This record gives sequence, C-alpha cells and structure tokens, in this order.
Amino acid sequence: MLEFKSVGKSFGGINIFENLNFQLKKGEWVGLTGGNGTGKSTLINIATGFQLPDEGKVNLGNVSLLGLKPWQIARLGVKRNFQSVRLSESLILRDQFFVPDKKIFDNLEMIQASGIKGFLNRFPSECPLPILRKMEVLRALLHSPSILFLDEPSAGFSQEELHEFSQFLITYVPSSISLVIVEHRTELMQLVCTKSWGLFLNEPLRIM
Amino acid sequence: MLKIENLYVKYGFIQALSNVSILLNKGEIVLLDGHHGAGKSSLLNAIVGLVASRGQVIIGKNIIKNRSPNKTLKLGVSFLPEGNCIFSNLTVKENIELGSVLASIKHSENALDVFPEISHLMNKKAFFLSGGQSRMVAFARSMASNPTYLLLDEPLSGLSKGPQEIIWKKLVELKNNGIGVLITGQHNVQENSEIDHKYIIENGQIDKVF
Amino acid sequence: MSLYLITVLTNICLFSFIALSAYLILIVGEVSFGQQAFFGIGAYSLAIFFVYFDFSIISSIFFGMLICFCLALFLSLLTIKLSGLYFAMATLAFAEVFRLSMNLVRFPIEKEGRATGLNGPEGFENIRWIFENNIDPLGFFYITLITLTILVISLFILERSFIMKNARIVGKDIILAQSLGIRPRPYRVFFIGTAGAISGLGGALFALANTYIEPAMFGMMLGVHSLAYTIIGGLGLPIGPLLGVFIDIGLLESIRFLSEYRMIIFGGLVAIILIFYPEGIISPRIASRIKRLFFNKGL
Amino acid sequence: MEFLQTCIDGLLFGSAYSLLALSFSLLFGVMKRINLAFGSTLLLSAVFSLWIDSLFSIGIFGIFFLMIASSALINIYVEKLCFYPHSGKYGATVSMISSFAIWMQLDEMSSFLLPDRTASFPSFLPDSFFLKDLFIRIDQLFLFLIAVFMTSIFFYVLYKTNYGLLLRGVSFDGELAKKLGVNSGKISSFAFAFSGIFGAIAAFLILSTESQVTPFFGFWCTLKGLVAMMLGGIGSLPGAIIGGLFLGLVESNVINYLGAEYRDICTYLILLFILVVKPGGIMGSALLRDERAASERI
Repeated sequence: MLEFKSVGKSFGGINIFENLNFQLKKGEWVGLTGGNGTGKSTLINIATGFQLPDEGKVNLGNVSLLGLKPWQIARLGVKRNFQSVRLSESLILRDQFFVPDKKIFDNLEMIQASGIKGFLNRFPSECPLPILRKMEVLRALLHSPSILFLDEPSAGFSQEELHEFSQFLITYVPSSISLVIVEHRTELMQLVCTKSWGLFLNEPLRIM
Repeated sequence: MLKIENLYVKYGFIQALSNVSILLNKGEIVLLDGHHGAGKSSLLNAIVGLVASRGQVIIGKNIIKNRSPNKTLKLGVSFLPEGNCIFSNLTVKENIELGSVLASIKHSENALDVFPEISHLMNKKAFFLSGGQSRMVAFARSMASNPTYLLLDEPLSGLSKGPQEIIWKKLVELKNNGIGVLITGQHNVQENSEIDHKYIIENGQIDKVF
Repeated sequence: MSLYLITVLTNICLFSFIALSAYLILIVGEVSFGQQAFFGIGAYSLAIFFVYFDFSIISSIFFGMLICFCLALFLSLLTIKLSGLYFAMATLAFAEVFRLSMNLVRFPIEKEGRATGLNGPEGFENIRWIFENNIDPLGFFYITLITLTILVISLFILERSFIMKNARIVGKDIILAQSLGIRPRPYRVFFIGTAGAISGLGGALFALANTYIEPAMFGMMLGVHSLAYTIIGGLGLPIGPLLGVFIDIGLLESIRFLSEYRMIIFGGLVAIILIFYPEGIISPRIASRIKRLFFNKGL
Repeated sequence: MEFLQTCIDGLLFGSAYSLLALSFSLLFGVMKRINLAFGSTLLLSAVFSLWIDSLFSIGIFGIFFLMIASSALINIYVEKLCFYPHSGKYGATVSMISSFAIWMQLDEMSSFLLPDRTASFPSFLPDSFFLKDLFIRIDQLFLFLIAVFMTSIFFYVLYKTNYGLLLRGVSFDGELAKKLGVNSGKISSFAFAFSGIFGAIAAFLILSTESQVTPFFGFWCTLKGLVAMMLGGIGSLPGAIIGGLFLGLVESNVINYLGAEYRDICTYLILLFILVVKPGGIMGSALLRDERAASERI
C-alpha cells in the first residue's frame, strides 16, 4: 500500500538516511524503533508530506505522494499524530476532534473506553499528559485513516496505562488500518504490533 | 552536601509535594524514581526555585533562601530540565560556552571535549543535531558551568542505547570525580550498581528509600 | 438622546466594521496594518459611484464592497507566501500607496451648484445622501446599527460552522490543520477578502455619515487602532472587537473631562489591560467556557 | 552631474535611515519583537532634553547625554510595560499592540513639552564643502561614518561578547534560558536600553542635521526605520545599513525627477515589490531562512 523506494534525506549536510526501502501492506501493524537521529520522525514527515525527500519515490497504491501537499495526503487517508502534543490551549477537548458531532456520538463507546470521557469538558492545560496523548490518537482515529502513524504515543505513560492503551488499540483500531508505531520503548509494540522494523544509522531498514 | 528538608509544593489546590527530604552527597549518584506526575520534576524545579515551595534547601552549610536558577547555579548546582534543552540558533560551541557564561566563570577548553562524539560538530548550528547529540551538548553545557552538584531531569529518556550508554558512562566518571549527581526516574538504570541511593516518589511523597 | 451621544454611538458602530475586519484576519493568524486602505477604498468608491455616476445608494455600497473584496483577494494572493511582520508590512505598504495616490488624484466637478468630486488632499466634499433623503443623525445611527447587527449575527452563525472552526485551526496551528486534511490557503484568501469587504462597507457608511472624506483620514493610525480594538476585545467571539471599540471610543469620551491627559491615560490603560488579558477580554478560552456553559451536549 | 549629486545627497541622508533601521534590527533580530513606540521614545527624549536645556541651559553635550539617558530609561519603561509581560508564541502581536498604545502616550507627553509644535535643535558641525562641483554636507557625511562605526560596535557586542551570547540565547528561548539560570528580565532590559542608546545617538545626529524637531519626528522615525529594515532584510546588520542607504537613494532621486509628492508612494511601491518578490530583503535575511527551516522541523 505505502511504498518507499530508495528514499534519501539529509539535513544541513548530515545524512539522515539513504536508500531507504520498505513496503507497508494493508492492515499491517508495524513497530518502528531505532536510535536518535536515525530519521524515524523524518520518515513520518516524508510519508505525510511535511518534508520532501532529496531522492527516491514514495507511493501510496498507484499514487505518487511526492509533490503532494500535507493536506492532500491527509485526505488520501494517511494520518499522523505529533511527538509534541498539538492541541489548542483555548479549546476544551470535546471541541478538538474536528469532526461533526454525529461522528463523536457514533464513537462514544470508543471515547469512553479510552478513559478520556471525564476530561472532555476540560482545557488541555487541565489534563495530564497521557490523556492528551490518547486524545491525539482518538482524533486521528475519528478522521477514519487508512494508514496511521503514531509518533511516540506512549511517552509519559506508566506501565498500567501502557497496557490499558495497548488493549484500547487492539479493540478499537479496525484491522483494515495500517498502523505504524514509532517508539523508543519497545513495550507497546511488543503488545500490539505484528512486525517490527529497526532504523539504524547508515544501514538499510532492518526487519526484525 | 546538598540537603533538601521538608519540602512542600502546591499548585493551586493540588499538593504536588509534601514533606520531601533528600540528601545528596558529593561523589554520589542518587536516583529519583516514580510514575509520571508523581512529583519528580516538581522536586527538581522546587530545588532551583522555578516553582514556589516551602521547606529548606541546604548547600554545604548555607540555607538558601529565595532560590532562583541563577542563584543556585552560582552556588554550584547545575540544573538541566527535561527534553532537548539546547539553543538551536547558536552553534554547538556557543551552546557549551553559554554554560560558563551563565555561571560567570571563564571559558574552559575542557568543557568542549566532554564528549569526543560531538567534537566534530563544534561549528555547526545546534539546529541540525539529533536528539542524542543535543542531549550531549546540553550535558556538556551543564559541565561548563563547573558545578559541584548536577540535577538532571530525565537525562536518559527518549534516547537510544548508544547515547544512553555514553551519557551514563560520563555520569559515573563525574561521580568518581566527586560530583554529586541527582537524576530522575529511568527504569533501565534502576539495577545499576553505580547508583548509591534511590528514592521512590509516589503522589508527592517519598515512598521508599534504598 | 443628545446629538453628542448619537455621534459617539454612530462612531462606535462605524469603527466596529474595521475592527471586525481586523478580527477576521487575526483569526487566520495574520496581522494586517492595512485595513484602513479598504475602509478608505470603500468610502471613495461609494463617493465616486454615487456622485459621478449617480448610482443608487445600495448599488454604490455594493460595488464599493465588491471592489474592496477583489482588491483584498488580489492583495492576499500577492502576499500568499508572506506571514507575520512581512505580511503586516506588505499590507501597510499597500495602504500607504492607496492613501498617497488619493492625494494626487484631482477630478473636481460641480453638482447642483456645489463643489464636489476627487480633489487630492482637500478631499471629497458634499456626499449629500443623508441631506437629500432627510435622514437625521438618529436615523443614520439606526441604519449603521442595523447593518452592524446583521453583520455580527452572520458572523455568529459562521462561528458555529465548520468554516470558522477550520479557519481558527489554520490560524493557530497550520501544521495540525494540514495533518487533519484542511487546505489552509483558501481560508486565508477568503478571510482576507471578506475582511476587505467588511472594512469597505464600514468605509462606505463612514463616507455617508461624514459627507466629506480626505486621504488623511485613512492613515496608518486608523489601521493600528482597529488592530488594537480587536486585541483588547479578544478573538473569542465577534463581539470582542465591538467591546474594544467601545472601550476606546467610549472611554475616551467618558474621561473627556481629563481631555488634556486623555491619550496619556488611555495609552497606559490599554497596555495594562493587555498585561492582565493578553488574549483580549473575550479570549478564545473564555468563549470556550461560555460555550461550555450554554451548549453542553451531554458528553 | 546632477544625477551624481542626487545620489550623494541620497546616500548621505540614507545613513540616517540606516541608523534607525539598525536600532529596529537590534530588537527584531534579537528579541523578535517590534517596538512601535520606538520613534516616540526618541521624540520624547529629544523634546525632554530640549525642555531641560531651556530651563538650565545644559549645552549641546548636555542635550546629547541627557537624550541617551532618557531614551534608555523610556525604553526600559516600554519594555517593562509592553514586552516583559508578553512572552511566548502569541506575545509578539500583543506586545506590538501594547507598544502602539504607549506610542500614543509618549507622543502626547511630547506635545506637552512642545507647545509650539516645533523647536530648534542645536547643530554642531560646519555645514558643507564642495568637492569639485559636488556639494557635500559634512554633518551628513559624519552621520554616515557614525552609522558604519555603530554597526561594528553592534556586531561586536552581539557576536563577540558574553552578553551578546546570552542575548542570542534568550532570543531563541526565553523560558529555557530562565530555567538554566539566565536572568531573562535583565537581559531583555539590557537589549532595550541598548537599542534606546543606539537610537538616541541616531536621533541626535539626525535632528542636528535637520536643526529642528517637530511632533512628526517620532512617527517618521518608526516608519522609516521599519521600512529601511524590511528593505535591507530583517535581522541582517549589513542589510539594515544597505536598506537605509537604498531608501535614501530612492527618495532623493524620486524627489529630483518626479517631484516630492511621489516620494513616499515610490518608497512603498518598492517595499511592496521587494516583499512580494524577495521577502528576505535586498540582503536576503538569514532570519527568514532560519524561520522557514524551523517551521520545516515538526
């Protein structure tokens, strides 16, 4: 479904990766690990159109994603969350799904299960970090993605929260969605993902 | 020694810390462990005076009143907040030199060589650094202010194995040079034999001491 | 009501238009120093259509707004890559080019024995619609008030729609907006265009009320004042800018007994208000709280 | 010959713009803030100094030093009221509007001290000389040299001193700097005072070449400084100098060939054109590049 073909990217003269190849199939749940500066976030940025690769091809099905703007890619169903939580300080959580109300009501069960229901009428500054992270994941899910990139979704979670969260993902993320979880900690991906990839400096993508 | 006695911190109605006492001697590594939101960061922030607190902080024999990061730094307590705390608009070298400027001491060449891993990047803008590299730069900057005590908030979190080991090795080296190091929770260093004491914070209170 | 009070209230209404136009632009995350230009273009277009071409008053206003809308669209497309101070300076440059060129255009005519028409810095005199139709100040106040009310109500309706919600995300966090599949540019272009039209509407009414306009009325001071109104009033709800205008003009008038020290006090007061309400008095956060009170959807 | 004379006039007068642009660049390049009250600060300090002079006749040097001192103080007042309370991402707009309010306030104070609307300002240099057929005003030449000299001082402070290092650190992330032990308040007051001193020297020189001060001087300073800074490229020190000289050059040529009433129109048209075609200004602003790069990283 999503395919990277010999993609290369460098930043200010520092090579982040070169000749990166992989294929993400429909419904595949992949955990992506790797050291710092190996370009995990850059990979997401390229796949979602926020950055342009220096070389190579990025295809979604038959469509080339190169040259498409981030919003066009998002409309094609490639969604993401952000490592630094991006929520508006001036809106209560309920107003931050940015979907019609009907959709919120349809998915009420999911919202309830995520444990953020009690916080829906609060501002982000009144909620603990794990809630905000869940909120971001929920927001992405409500936008019915076909591919979902989660950048460090469990950062700041305690062990119990992590288990709960993995259970939540397994129950509520439709199996037709391809999921890519980028993390330093491997616990979440071990619980959730069927496949895991490793990204290391100056090496091709390692499938583990 | 750096001694914290009966520290209380309150945010609005929430009691973030109550009656916390901690002792950090020179040449020790002390670990503060606890869940997210248990009050680890609040404790470090309170020590350097970033949040208002009740209680005493004693450096050597002096009780420090009206603490501020500036004041504690000049008394030899260097604090490094969570995350990649670097100035992306400055070069790596300038970032590190900032440490000595902050403490109002002379630049020392040693500080630039704390991590040989980043020595080739000295004249690059810090903007281009990866997470691990920027953590090393921030660490080297803390060292440049020539501290007696180091307070590091989550120094190893978000790092991959390589940089983690490099920084941990440096911490042990500092310990052996007689510097007191206080770091906050990191599950993968818990069992490390180099840690002299471990405090577990739960709901703003010291739960256990090892 | 005394004539004095009516004049003050009419002024509050008239300047609310330009404040609302600054509000719309601030919502999509930009700062414009040039809304006074559209205020001026609206005023001048109305005068030209009405005096030279004898258009009816409604169509004069309409064409004035249309010209403002088109010029604002043009300006926003021209500056599509600019943001922040760059955009602000570009709009200022545009506004000053307009104002200064109005100083150079002279095309005086005589109508019913009275001198009128474009006349450089001496201005455009005798736009006599209110006299021809025997509209007294109170009547004109009602006209502006009704127009303003319709505008504010439509903005409130817009506020509840996805357009405004999306525009607010685009203004606050353009990266998030894109990742949600929102295309930022149309919002920006459309809002800047609409802001131009609203400002033009205000300008047209202003020309009618004053019966006389001159380029110096549309200087940078007016534009920055309109920004100040919106920032003080807040970006949360469309009545924010109105509150800002009211505080400025209303307060200015109410402390007139201190007239000599008026600006000294007022300038300091604004700075102090901004310290305590940096997001304005009706900030988005407060607007959110209000909505939470009134529209709790049972979640 | 006429063209050459016009250009020389323009360049010499442009050096005044350069000085103003430098003061703006200092604040914008370093603190990322626009101080709209800047011109009125200079006006008030000049008018205040003249007022003191009329009371105690402190002489031209007295006026000079009093202007520097009062301008630094008023700048600190502006900083404490308009800029210090507004940190963070959205602080830029708010502090700009706040400084606009203070602009009104300072202008009003000046008009109290300047009831006659205009006052003469002492000049201190011999007027002019002829170089072959070219007429050159010494005081303006002096202004030009000062502009170059002050840029070097500015550059030195920012890039070679510890204070400059702290200043650049605070400009990037004031919160972080505070956590690490920088006294951010002190640093930013310093920056404002510095730009005030800088501006006061510029204003003194400009006023003494003009040999009078009017209430429009403040507005004029703010606008010309901003325009020259944008023309040259924000945050670039050579850009500020070149932007000022370019502005002077354009204005004198337009006045000479088209007439005085076209002066400002042409200036703004050129500004609009440069912003649309090359937003970084003539010199290509490093700041713009940095901003773009930073926004690319998520």
